[in-house]
Amino acid sequence: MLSIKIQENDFDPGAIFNSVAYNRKDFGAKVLFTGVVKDFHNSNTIEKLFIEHYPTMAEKQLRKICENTFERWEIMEIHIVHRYGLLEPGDNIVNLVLISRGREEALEGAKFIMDYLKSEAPFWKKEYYGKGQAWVTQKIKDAKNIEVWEK
Amino acid sequence: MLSIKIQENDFDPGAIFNSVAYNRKDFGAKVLFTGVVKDFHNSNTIEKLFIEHYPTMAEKQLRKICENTFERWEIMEIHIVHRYGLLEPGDNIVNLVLISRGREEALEGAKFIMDYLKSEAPFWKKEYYGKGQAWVTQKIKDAKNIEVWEK
Amino acid sequence: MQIYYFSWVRERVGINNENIKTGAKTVGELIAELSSRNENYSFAFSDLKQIKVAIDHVFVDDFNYSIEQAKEIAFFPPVTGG
Amino acid sequence: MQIYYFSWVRERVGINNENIKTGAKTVGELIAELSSRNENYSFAFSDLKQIKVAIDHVFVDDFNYSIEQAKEIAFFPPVTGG
Repeated sequence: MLSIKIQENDFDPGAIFNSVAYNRKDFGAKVLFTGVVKDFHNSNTIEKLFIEHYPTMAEKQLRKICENTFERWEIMEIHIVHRYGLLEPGDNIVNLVLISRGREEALEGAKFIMDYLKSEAPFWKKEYYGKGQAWVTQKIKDAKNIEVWEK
Repeated sequence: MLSIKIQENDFDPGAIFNSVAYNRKDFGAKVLFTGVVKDFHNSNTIEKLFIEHYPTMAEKQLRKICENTFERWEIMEIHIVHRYGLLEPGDNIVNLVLISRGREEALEGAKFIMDYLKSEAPFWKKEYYGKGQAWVTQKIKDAKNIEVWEK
Repeated sequence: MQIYYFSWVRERVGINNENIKTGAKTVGELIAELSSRNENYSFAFSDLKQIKVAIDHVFVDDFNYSIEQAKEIAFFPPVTGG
Repeated sequence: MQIYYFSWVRERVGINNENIKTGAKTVGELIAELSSRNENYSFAFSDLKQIKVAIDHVFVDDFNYSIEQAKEIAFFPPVTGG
């Protein structure tokens, strides 16, 4: 099962986690990753974070990443929520829940999805500081993470 | 911050997750791993799962594993709950929440803690089937996972 | 052909999207054509190492890629979501 | 000296724990002494590759390890929690 939501509204990570696979008893591991707006970045205090996205492509890319995850590991369900719009420190950005029989698939799958999301899903962040603003630049490390998976 | 609970009672993974670092805004990644009783194992249908533990040592070992995690990665908080007693398929066994600035620390840290918990925390599982019962044997893979971290 | 711009490419170009007719046959030719329009476009496309291209929602790494079948082309910097 | 048994070691020995006095100086000597008591103990310790030892809550890999300072020794199979 695959669920992908791209939305402006907030979400409740704990409630989503508890609702996933509520009636299933055939899985042994359940993993949740939540990305949250930090209050500073590169020594700048962040007051707001704007997330822009390319709607049609964002959904297609997330779907592709998840399909690759299902092919690579025995993962039973993936549930993703990604927000866009104007957020503040402490706000939720992204939520990922996976279930699998063993712990390794779910933990590896979570890393795989987040690595690919960071380098192939069309979302962009702009940070607003007390004075000024700047688009976040992609980390070299994030591009490198993909190379490791491609090997 | 480190919190370790070993208890017979059930816990609410989503509620614990939401309560961790509720007022902090200095982290970017929050990870939850929940281990759940599966309804079958090695083609046997499981009716009950009994978890035995060595109380004083279990807490010490979990603490040691977490301290090693804090030394190895910039992880800000770790919260563990591990149950013992008689459980049923679908029941929660273990709960692990970590927060960190970046996603990689929290995801790697979760894998590290679960790998060490699986091979160094004194808990033992006994499965009850329709007919018969058996102590779970340690997977060779679980011992191997530790070797990789020790390198 | 619908062209979309995102993030600072959008800000530099000054619009979100536009419908154009072009004789350009490749991604590179289209970028050259757009860049020649005015300073906003030439600024947006001044560092091509920072420009990602998607044709009909699929990443295209090669600026020689044909756009003759394309319905929607998007230009944007490396992504930073998650 | 307090001895604890867990999992199938406990089941085979037949008790959870016991307080003993022993002249054994190492883990190995203690195991030999316990095994000589009766069939339950010898069955519990019949496959030493499956026996883990903790002295005062710390894993001990070497059966030659001294137990002369030990207050609490535990015997159990490889752990399977999580």
